[in-house]
Amino acid sequence: MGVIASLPEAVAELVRDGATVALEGFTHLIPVAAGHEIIRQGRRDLTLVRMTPDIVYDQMIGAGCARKLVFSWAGNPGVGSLHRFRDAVQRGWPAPLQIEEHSHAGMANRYVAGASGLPFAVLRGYVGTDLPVHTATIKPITCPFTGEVLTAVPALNPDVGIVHAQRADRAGNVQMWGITGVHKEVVLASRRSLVTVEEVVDELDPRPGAVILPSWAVTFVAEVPGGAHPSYAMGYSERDNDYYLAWDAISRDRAAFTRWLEEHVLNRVPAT
Amino acid sequence: MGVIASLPEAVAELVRDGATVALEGFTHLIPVAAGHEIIRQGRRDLTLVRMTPDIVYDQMIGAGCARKLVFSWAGNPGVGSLHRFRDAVQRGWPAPLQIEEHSHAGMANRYVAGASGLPFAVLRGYVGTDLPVHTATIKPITCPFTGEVLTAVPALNPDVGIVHAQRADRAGNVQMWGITGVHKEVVLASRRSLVTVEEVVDELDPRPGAVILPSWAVTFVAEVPGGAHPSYAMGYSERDNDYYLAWDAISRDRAAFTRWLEEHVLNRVPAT
Amino acid sequence: MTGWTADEMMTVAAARALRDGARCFVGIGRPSTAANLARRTHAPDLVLIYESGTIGAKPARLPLSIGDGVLADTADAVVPVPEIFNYWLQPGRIDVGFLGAAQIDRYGNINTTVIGDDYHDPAVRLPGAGGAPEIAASCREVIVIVKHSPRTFVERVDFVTSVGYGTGPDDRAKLGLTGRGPVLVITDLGLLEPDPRTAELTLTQLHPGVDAARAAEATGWPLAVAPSLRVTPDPSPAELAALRLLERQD
Amino acid sequence: MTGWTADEMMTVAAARALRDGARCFVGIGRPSTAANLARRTHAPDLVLIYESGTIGAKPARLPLSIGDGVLADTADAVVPVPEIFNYWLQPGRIDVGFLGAAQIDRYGNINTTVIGDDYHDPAVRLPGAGGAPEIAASCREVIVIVKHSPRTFVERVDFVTSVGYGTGPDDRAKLGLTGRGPVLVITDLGLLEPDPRTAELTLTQLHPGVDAARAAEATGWPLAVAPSLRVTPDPSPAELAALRLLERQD
Repeated sequence: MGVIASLPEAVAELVRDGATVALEGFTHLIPVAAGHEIIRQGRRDLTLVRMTPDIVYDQMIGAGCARKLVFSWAGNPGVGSLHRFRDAVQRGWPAPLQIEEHSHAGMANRYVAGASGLPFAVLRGYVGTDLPVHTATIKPITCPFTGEVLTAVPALNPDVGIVHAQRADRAGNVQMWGITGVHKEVVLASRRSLVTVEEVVDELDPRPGAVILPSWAVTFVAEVPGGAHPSYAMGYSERDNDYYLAWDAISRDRAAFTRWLEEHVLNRVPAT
Repeated sequence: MGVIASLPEAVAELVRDGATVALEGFTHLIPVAAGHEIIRQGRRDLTLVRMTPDIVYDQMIGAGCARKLVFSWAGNPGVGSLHRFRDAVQRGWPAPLQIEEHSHAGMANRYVAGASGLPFAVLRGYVGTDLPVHTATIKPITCPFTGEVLTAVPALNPDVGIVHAQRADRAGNVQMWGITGVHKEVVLASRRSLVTVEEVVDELDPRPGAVILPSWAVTFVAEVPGGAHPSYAMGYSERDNDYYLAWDAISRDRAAFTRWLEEHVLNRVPAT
Repeated sequence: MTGWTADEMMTVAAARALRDGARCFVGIGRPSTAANLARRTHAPDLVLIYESGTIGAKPARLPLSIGDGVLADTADAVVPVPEIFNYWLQPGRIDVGFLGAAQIDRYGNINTTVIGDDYHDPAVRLPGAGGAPEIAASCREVIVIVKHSPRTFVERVDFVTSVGYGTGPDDRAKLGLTGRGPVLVITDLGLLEPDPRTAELTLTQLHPGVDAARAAEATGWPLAVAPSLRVTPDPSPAELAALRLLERQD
Repeated sequence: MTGWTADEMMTVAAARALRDGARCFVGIGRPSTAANLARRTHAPDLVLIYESGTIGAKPARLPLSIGDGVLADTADAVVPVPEIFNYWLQPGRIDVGFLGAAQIDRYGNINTTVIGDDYHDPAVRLPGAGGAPEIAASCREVIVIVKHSPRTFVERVDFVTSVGYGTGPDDRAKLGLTGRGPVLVITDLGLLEPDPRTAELTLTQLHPGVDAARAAEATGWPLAVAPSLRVTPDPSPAELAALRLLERQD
């Protein structure tokens, strides 16, 4: 019911070891602060779900939170590879990482099915690629009217869905605008959810392009200004492209990463 | 490519005898003027598709345009039955009317499949009802992951999709807001389309809740102020509830209907 | 004489059945009147959801249709029609589906499609399904509001538009329907509830001044009557005032 | 010495391949640079579509990611990610899909997933598929922009992330893919096009100063060469100026 809580409280309540957790945000409104709080709380064995695991998932994987990654594109957008992700996949550091790999179209439709209370979704996808060879969650399905064979993917219903948004009102209704990606879908598909917001306001005045999540569709709301950094919240901040560029060097080296983690996540107490 | 044309030109170009035509608008932004133009042009044997055939389809059916109706709720909203529809179904006047009957959820998903380039859609629907007994376009489908049996319905891809909207710019980009129903889906699902608009403007300034159809997704745009009457265009007009109430008496009687049709449709030349 | 009509009693009883804060998928007509009355009396935080895509509508006057501008103007969110069915109704997020009926049978199945035995040559062609089949399937529970008469309360509906309990208590589970089904039928005479064992609609409450015999006469099957019948409290002056204000604005 | 780099030539050649008014699904990096250059030179009405959901973006500076605010700010419409794939890409509404590659083979199949024979123990783990498999399947045609080297142009990709022509000219039809597939591969050395009969990527054009032997050396299979090779016209001053302005702003 859109209960307004602190970030540490909400994460402690929602995220348990072994849970399936999706932090979403398609380059915009990524809940990075929530990811750092999960690291600080020392969660382990998570199945992390995200279309575009980028810096925040590189950090969570490097910190040892993850047992498995369900994804469709794991990179540092516009920069290159994710070195903590590669280290985990190729060398098992700090822990082996299972992967379940899809395309964007498949992942988006898996969330749609999850949000829709359906066990699967249908798309034109994957055909002729090597993805179905390695990913068990891609199967053919036949149209009962035309006989045409298409592709089915199973619903994603994470235990916890986490996104960042611009604003909420005091009743916990959430408002977001700009590139909203799969924000609505992941919140609706997940059993419980957390939305971190730039600010809690008295009233959500209408905005062009705004998407609303009613309070009763959200479990917790936490006010975390700047909680999407280094991604951005349109109307509040700009994408910190320098941070993305700098991450490449930090993340290439285990020691440099470990120092960064200590300094910027583990020893930092959230403001709320 | 969102070519701006007059309503008679666009209808003449798009709607041919025997075509499958969907005029949509979920109580709001119903393209009534376009329906009247189809009547004036004397089209016959149309397969008319619409979730909520209401007054405009009662008029088109009474005028003899239709051979078949694909629908999910045929009534005069808040008033009662559609007498021309009933007369056609029960007594074959002025022509027999075949029907293909669905639920709203089924019809909406059929448009979604059509807009998505898929041959069918999956939903939890119809189970235990008598609809599948009489409607061939409802079939079971089994989830390839869970074995659960759900319901499949085939895509709707009308030859022509017609909706009303608030505005377009001179390039033919369309903007609509308020209850947009299946407007986007029917335009995208249809082979060709017509959007009638309240006005053509120089620039579409952003509006809360606005849906945009880019010019290249629309075939024709026609400026028809008041073209949704007796339904409404939020920001331009109010729903004419008295017209809906008055329609009940006009439509009960074949002679009264025929007089109304002569006076209000056949002998009226559109302003454009 | 009472100071209110049977219709008013029915609407007030229906409004009372909606608990504050519930998410309610509202059909037009009586369900909408009752839901709006509830919002103006004991349930100010009732969330009204209409199949036109308006979530959290707070209309100041009764809408004539499910797509009136007042619903979009006052809603927390307006979403496309496919979304209201797929994202909001289908997964079981809605607490109460609030439906009317042209026919309802002893297992709470509803017909709004055709009267008569022959679908292709009906005695009366009704509007059809609309959103009702999936509302009846997927809302956590369903409340039906319908006037009591033997033509409406029939042994077996001519056409199952929306499933209640099918042919008995196990059918919903067998069909895989996720919601509980019709938990309450509110008429101008009283209230019917499914028997917990047989799922048969059973008279459990009478409105003031109505007796069980009258309800039985108005029912097209041998009406089961609960051992102890409750009596509906009279509409309060506040309820009546709010209802009449609503309907005057219509 | 020419007054431009091989990289600039590649980007200019790619920009030229986009016709004005086309709807182009743009990957980030070189495809985005080329598409934005086209919009600033000969194709002002090119419609840029990014998988983040921005339709008709008109960025004044190059975005670093597919979700930069400048894309949403300047777009005709911003839609949810499921919609961009389902309503806009999948039905074949997009004229051109514009992709990069880590490996590409003689039939235009693309790998952006893993280098090495063992998917579970890869030599190099790449980012993966993103939107590419469905872009390659559903756009009416596909253009690939990639630097020429034997490590990139391989006989057979280690992993088929996105299908070109599979194993030959009939595979796309057999697979039921609706788009035509890769019609053009633009490198820093020249242009390759599928042979109309065999679907094998064939050298059809060289950039100024490059000869066919150099292209063949940079290709990991015996490169077929068209009987008459065209030569790419030099980048014009206007093209170079526009490109450098774009990249300086990056």
